[in-house]
Amino acid sequence: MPDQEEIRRKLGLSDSEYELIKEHLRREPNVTELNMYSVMWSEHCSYKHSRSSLELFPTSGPRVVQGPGENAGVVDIGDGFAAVFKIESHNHPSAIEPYQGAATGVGGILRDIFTMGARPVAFLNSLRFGELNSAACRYLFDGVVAGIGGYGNCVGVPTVAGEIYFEPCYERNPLVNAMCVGVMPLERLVLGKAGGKGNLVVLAGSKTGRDGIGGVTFASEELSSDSEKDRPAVQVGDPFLGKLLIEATLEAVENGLVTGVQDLGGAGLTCALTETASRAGSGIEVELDRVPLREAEMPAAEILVSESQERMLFIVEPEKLEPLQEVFKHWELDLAVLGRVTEGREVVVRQGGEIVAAVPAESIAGGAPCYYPQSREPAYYKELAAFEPLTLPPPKDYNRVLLELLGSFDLASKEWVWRRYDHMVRTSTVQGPGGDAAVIRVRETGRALAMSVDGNGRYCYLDPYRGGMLAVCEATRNLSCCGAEPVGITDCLNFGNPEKPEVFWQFEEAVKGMAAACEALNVPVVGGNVSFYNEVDKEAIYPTPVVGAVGLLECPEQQGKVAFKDEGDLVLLLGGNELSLGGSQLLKSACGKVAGRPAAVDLELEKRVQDLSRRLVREKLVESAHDLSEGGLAVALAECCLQGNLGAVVDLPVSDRREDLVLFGEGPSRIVVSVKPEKLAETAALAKAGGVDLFELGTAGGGILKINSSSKPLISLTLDEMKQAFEGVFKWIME
Amino acid sequence: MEVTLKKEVHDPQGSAVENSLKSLGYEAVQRVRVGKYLEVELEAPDQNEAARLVEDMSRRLLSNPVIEDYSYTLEEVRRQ
Amino acid sequence: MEVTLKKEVHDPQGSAVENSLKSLGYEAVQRVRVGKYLEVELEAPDQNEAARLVEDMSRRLLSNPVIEDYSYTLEEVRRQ
Amino acid sequence: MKWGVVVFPASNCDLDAYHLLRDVLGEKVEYIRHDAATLAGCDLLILPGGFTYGDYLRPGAIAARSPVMGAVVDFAAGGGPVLGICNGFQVLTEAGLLPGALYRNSHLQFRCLETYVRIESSSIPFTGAAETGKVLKMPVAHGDGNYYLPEEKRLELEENGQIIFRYCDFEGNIVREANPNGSVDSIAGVCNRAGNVLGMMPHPERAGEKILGSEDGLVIFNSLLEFYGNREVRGGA
Ligand SMILES: Nc1ncnc2c1ncn2[C@@H]1O[C@H](COP(=O)(O)OP(=O)(O)O)[C@@H](O)[C@H]1O
Ligand SMILES: [Mg+2]
Repeated sequence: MPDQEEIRRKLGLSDSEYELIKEHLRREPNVTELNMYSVMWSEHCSYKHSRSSLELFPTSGPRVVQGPGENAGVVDIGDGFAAVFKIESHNHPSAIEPYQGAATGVGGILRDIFTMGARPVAFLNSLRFGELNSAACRYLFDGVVAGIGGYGNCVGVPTVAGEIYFEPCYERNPLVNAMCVGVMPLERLVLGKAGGKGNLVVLAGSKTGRDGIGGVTFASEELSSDSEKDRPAVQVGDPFLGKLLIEATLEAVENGLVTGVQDLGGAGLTCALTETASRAGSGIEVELDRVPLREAEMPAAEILVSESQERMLFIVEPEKLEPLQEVFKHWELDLAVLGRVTEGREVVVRQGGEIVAAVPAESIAGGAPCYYPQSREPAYYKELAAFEPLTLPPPKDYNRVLLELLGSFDLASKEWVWRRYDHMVRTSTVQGPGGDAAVIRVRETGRALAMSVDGNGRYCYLDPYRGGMLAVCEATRNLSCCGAEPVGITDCLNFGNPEKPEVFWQFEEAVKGMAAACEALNVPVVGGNVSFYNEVDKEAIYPTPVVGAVGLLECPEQQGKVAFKDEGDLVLLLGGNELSLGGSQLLKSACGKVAGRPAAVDLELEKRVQDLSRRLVREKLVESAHDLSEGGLAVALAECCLQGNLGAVVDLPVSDRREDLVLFGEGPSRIVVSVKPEKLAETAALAKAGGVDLFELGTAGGGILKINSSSKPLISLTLDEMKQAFEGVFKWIME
Repeated sequence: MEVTLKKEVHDPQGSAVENSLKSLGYEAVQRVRVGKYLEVELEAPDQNEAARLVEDMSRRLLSNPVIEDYSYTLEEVRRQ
Repeated sequence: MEVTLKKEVHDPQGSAVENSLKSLGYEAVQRVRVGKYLEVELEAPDQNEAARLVEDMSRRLLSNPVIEDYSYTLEEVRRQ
Repeated sequence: MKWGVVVFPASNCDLDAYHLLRDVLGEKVEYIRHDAATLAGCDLLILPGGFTYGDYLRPGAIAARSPVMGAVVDFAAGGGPVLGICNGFQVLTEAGLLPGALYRNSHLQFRCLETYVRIESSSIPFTGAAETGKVLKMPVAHGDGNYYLPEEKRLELEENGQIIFRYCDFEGNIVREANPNGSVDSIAGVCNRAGNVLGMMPHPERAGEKILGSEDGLVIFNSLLEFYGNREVRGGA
């Protein structure tokens, strides 16, 4: 038998962590217990490096039913219904097996939603890859997209929105963040709690196998070039089984057959048993011999940490077992009764009649040490921040620049991607991919949910504090452009190794920025996920917080859309004046440079702009609304034209700023709307009352986008020219 | 050439086919695994060179060693 | 057991693999066809009975005669 | 009159068909399970879209062998109307109720988009309320919609008027770019010889409300109501 110390090191437990385990147990742990602690105390499960920072997020509010801590956040959306949502990363598995890595990521986030008793109604995703001129990146990109579609399409949940960016820093460490949104009657909410002494602990779904063993410890280590040898840590998703589990679980919850539900994800059975017991302040006793295995002869530790997909744990009153079995039989699924809830606070595991592990539930689920890592401003920061993009000469040909931006992989139409996702199934998608946010109607209440996912790693790299703020602002602004009131966000924080002070500084700053924006905009964070160690051979990715926002719309017919509508509608620009070319798409695409600082955010203004936007959309004063993001005003106008198949003639607001800054500069709190001429006065009055500046830019119409500055033509492009640039780049490089 | 999921990896296709066969009354069936079958016609001066090529393309494109194994047989179709 | 598309049916997967092999520089490749590979473990008193079973399940479920052909080999794993 | 929506494990457009029939058209409708022995007295049957059994062997293959299919075959043989949508179409071909086979899209990708189809024959109960040549806007969402059957069979279908829908552009021209999956001869839907079993890849149940972008799919349901219900047509179109 290998000595304890070697095992401990292999499992990644530090000496002090080992001491702490002994303290909890008041004795030496055995190998099985060591394995259990190691997976639960991994970064992935214990958030030991991030916990202290995450406390900055506001997590409560009048609508919050369940904040962070459960499988997903729950927000009241009126009429007795709730929205349930969560985002999660699957970066590392996707790096080595893009299809299955992405597919199991989707499957995992799906389980988090129906575990709460909610019917999943939409998927979103946020993806980052290296530049597509590399065959390896194209392979990852294609595989991830196919995997997301492969799982989502099969389970019948529409994939309705997302974002994709391409930067060299993600070349070998792509990001795959999947989000799922569900809806349920409030009273149906079930939690992951193992309450009620004597209740049965029941396992359902797939058999337990060796695949995915050590997944979380694996997920919590930096990728090295030879991590391709870490094979079995990638699993094969089974969306068919996933779909059956949704239906069976929801039927069981609906009929009140279960008192607690927990899905099996990272750290497998260990996590499910200890978390449910710890949340309820109870204990659990189980027999491992009753776990259906895919391979004979798995040692206790392997069974306890296996991450085989498509498994659920239920806490069931004994008299409800039979009806529960009926429901599962109906869906051709088996159940295994593993044991019972006990009075103590210990999770006791037996195999072959012997106790193989006995651990205090709380010590393992919540007892990991909390670290306060060192933080240091990275050397690059001041240098890049000092760069002033306006010291570069302005581009000569603005037509060419606009076409280049529209045709850049970052900004080009992602239709090549989303036509591979079923975004219509469930016939509730009333605004699919392509707009500022997707809109899903909730038939039960007659209302609708808007949703968007946003994050800009470049901004965060150059200024993590502003970058964090900007991500929250953009995600919520996208909802406001659709007319929806943001009711909650979920976030996925993708960073490098937090034990490096420079990385931790980025993390801390970004979280502070996000938290400040959430406070100011009054949006609670109801759940999220942290993915550290996104590094290959010590090179970290850009700090990449991704924000998934969900909003409420009183009525689906009210939704705002990007497209210009009719000839003669007036085009207006609402909001901010703060602009920067720092970290902009222009700087990247035209000069190949990532430098400067993104624009500062005035959170008060941001709030006023969003409030105004919602009001204008809801009261039907505007024909269209579109937020300004990467590529600035020129790109936003082009998008309104392309979606509406209608040109526009506009004049830039008079200013002493450089034209390239006004055309392509990026900054928060800005929205382009179009109105009927007769609605202008009312719109302007509302803007004034709302404390938001309004510029009349020009008129929609014709087949050309003309942008002039004091009548001097800067840009003149036909719809066809823009369309050719905007569409087709992915087909061209990928096929 | 056959590409199959590694033994340790869950094979959802195999399980689905297995269950379906059983429910059609084929009780003799113990286990089914499903993989890919590829027929590659290629020109090579000799068997060794052909084997080298096939090995190479299997590793580079046709299978992902993270979850799959492959095996193949060579067959001479015609001499040039 | 191998299930392949009939010769006269266009095989999009085969063409795709063929093209990507060629673009990776494998110019020796002439043609690729992609099909399914199935491993069915079953209990049967003898080879004849096994063959009968396999034929039967191939026709009833494992292949679609409109577009596919199948072929198989039997291998004895262990005698009961 | 009662509609039945057959639910196989991992059907997923069952809810959508049910919603359209009950909430939009105000019809009586019931789910029928994959292991049911009878069809609970339904007058019209829908085999909805989805990924039955994960489509793991071939799309629709395992579902086509599930217990309820015995009753479906008998129902069809007795002249009962059966509509297979998307995966339902695949199940019907696998079950031998419709000719041909559906396999991998020629570009190998799943496709979810709005398509236009032209009604090639309005002499069957599924299209009777419209004119031949009418163009309908309906979405597709599938990875295996590539319809195939041998040449001589295809001519036979053509002759018998069994080709009901072809993919076309919005003006009704049959052009290659309008074909989303490589189907032979742009075929999007076919019926059996008797005209009481129809399979189609586009989703009429997703094109039944204005807010979803099209109401053209109602033509099919209204045609059936007209033919079998012999009474006034309800709903939007
Ligand atoms: N991976 C994806 N999946 C689905 N939809 C996507 C994806 N990537 C982009 N989209 C959609 O494309 C549109 C434009 O994306 P993006 O450029 O990120 O929006 P924004 O203009 O708000 O910055 C959005 O509607 C988005 O939902
Ligand atoms: Mg946006």
